[in-house]
Amino acid sequence: MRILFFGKLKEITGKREIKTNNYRTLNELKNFLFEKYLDLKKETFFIAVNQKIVDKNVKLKDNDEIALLPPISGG
Amino acid sequence: MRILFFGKLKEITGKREIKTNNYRTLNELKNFLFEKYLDLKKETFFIAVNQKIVDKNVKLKDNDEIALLPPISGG
Amino acid sequence: MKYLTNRKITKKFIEKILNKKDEKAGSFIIFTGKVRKDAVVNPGTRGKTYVREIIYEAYNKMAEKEIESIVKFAENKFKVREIIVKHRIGRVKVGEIAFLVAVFSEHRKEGFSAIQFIINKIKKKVPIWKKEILSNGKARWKKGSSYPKTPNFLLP
Amino acid sequence: MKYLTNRKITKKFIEKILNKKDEKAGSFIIFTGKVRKDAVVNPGTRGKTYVREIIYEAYNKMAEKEIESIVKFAENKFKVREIIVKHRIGRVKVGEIAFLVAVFSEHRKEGFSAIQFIINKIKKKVPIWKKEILSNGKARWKKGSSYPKTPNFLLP
Repeated sequence: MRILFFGKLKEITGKREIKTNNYRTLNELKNFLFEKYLDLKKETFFIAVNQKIVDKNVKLKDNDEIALLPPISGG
Repeated sequence: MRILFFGKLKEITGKREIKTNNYRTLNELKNFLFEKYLDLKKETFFIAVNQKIVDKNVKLKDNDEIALLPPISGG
Repeated sequence: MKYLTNRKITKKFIEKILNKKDEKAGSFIIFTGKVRKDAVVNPGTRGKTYVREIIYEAYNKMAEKEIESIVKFAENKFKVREIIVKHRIGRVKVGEIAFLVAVFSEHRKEGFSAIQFIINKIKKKVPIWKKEILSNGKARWKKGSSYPKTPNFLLP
Repeated sequence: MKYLTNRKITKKFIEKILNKKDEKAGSFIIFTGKVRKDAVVNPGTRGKTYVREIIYEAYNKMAEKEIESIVKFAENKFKVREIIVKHRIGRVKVGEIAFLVAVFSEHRKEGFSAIQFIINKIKKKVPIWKKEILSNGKARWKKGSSYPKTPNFLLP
């Protein structure tokens, strides 16, 4: 699966995208990300799986596209 | 004073404007107009004196400009 | 005349508005009212007739005063940077612009509040009338909507 | 991409919209959001700095989907004839257009309801972010406004 980072989060992780298949649920992935990028913990963001916002601990599949999105400031 | 007619009222009176100084109050003028142009009675309109809407039986002065205005359909 | 015009409201005119530079104006809204090709069903005639054009008539002197007072009132009531109003008089064909209002403001909320206020007030208060010319050559005054409290009865 | 563009939204583009013929559209409204030269007070620095330009970043695939669903929803909810949306990505200078929405409709009331609905929804739901570049060369992400219910806490 692909993990995409946007806005300020991209500056925290230093990456636009990482690829991984080791995590089966959203919480597992988040624990990994919080450990790897400590500063992420201070940020508020929401998560989209395959371009849909999710707010449950969904299962993750190999070809999923997961995106960490800071609060929106478009328009 | 000048009496101006607009929109459909102009077609009823056949005139854009008439000049007269024989009437001292708005009601006097209206009685004259209703007698002279019978069809005016069937019409709904409001009256502006010197470009201000009036709805009282105001006194009229020689250099007043009185306008008979059909309901508005601009914009 | 500042607001009424018997000349066509052209794209060039709108471009001139678009070219205005105002670094503090985050929002620019423009409304154009155009003559619609309305279908008109005539009792008695088989076919349908359509609006071909509209002739606008105004009590110019009073209309200019009324629009000016509405614009001034809106400038105080809403925090906007610039208001532009143009209303056509004379013959306006289907598809042509009869009425234009543009508002520059810092933020869009004030812009939208102001522009709607201005349009509604002009439609209600400014002495302008529409005469529809139909495809069958006939003409009819559009029924107006706004009446003062005591229109034409003999006043007390 | 249908709605996002990294090319300047030019007057020519707006003219193309203005040239659209629609004899049933009595109302045409266009909103443009521009980059404002906002003053930015930096604690500690004596002088004032200003916004020089804004870099817009979007999650393109999701943003296009979200805008499409908002436009479709608006087309059903409001009786409008055509909706046009353009949002810039990339570098947009002060005074340049970052966001454009245009609505053709028979009557102005539906047009104003629809255009405000669309603008508000896009600002709330579409994954786009602003990075302000200041006159002193510094950059800062604009604080976003919309948060989902349970943002980044460990979910149940």
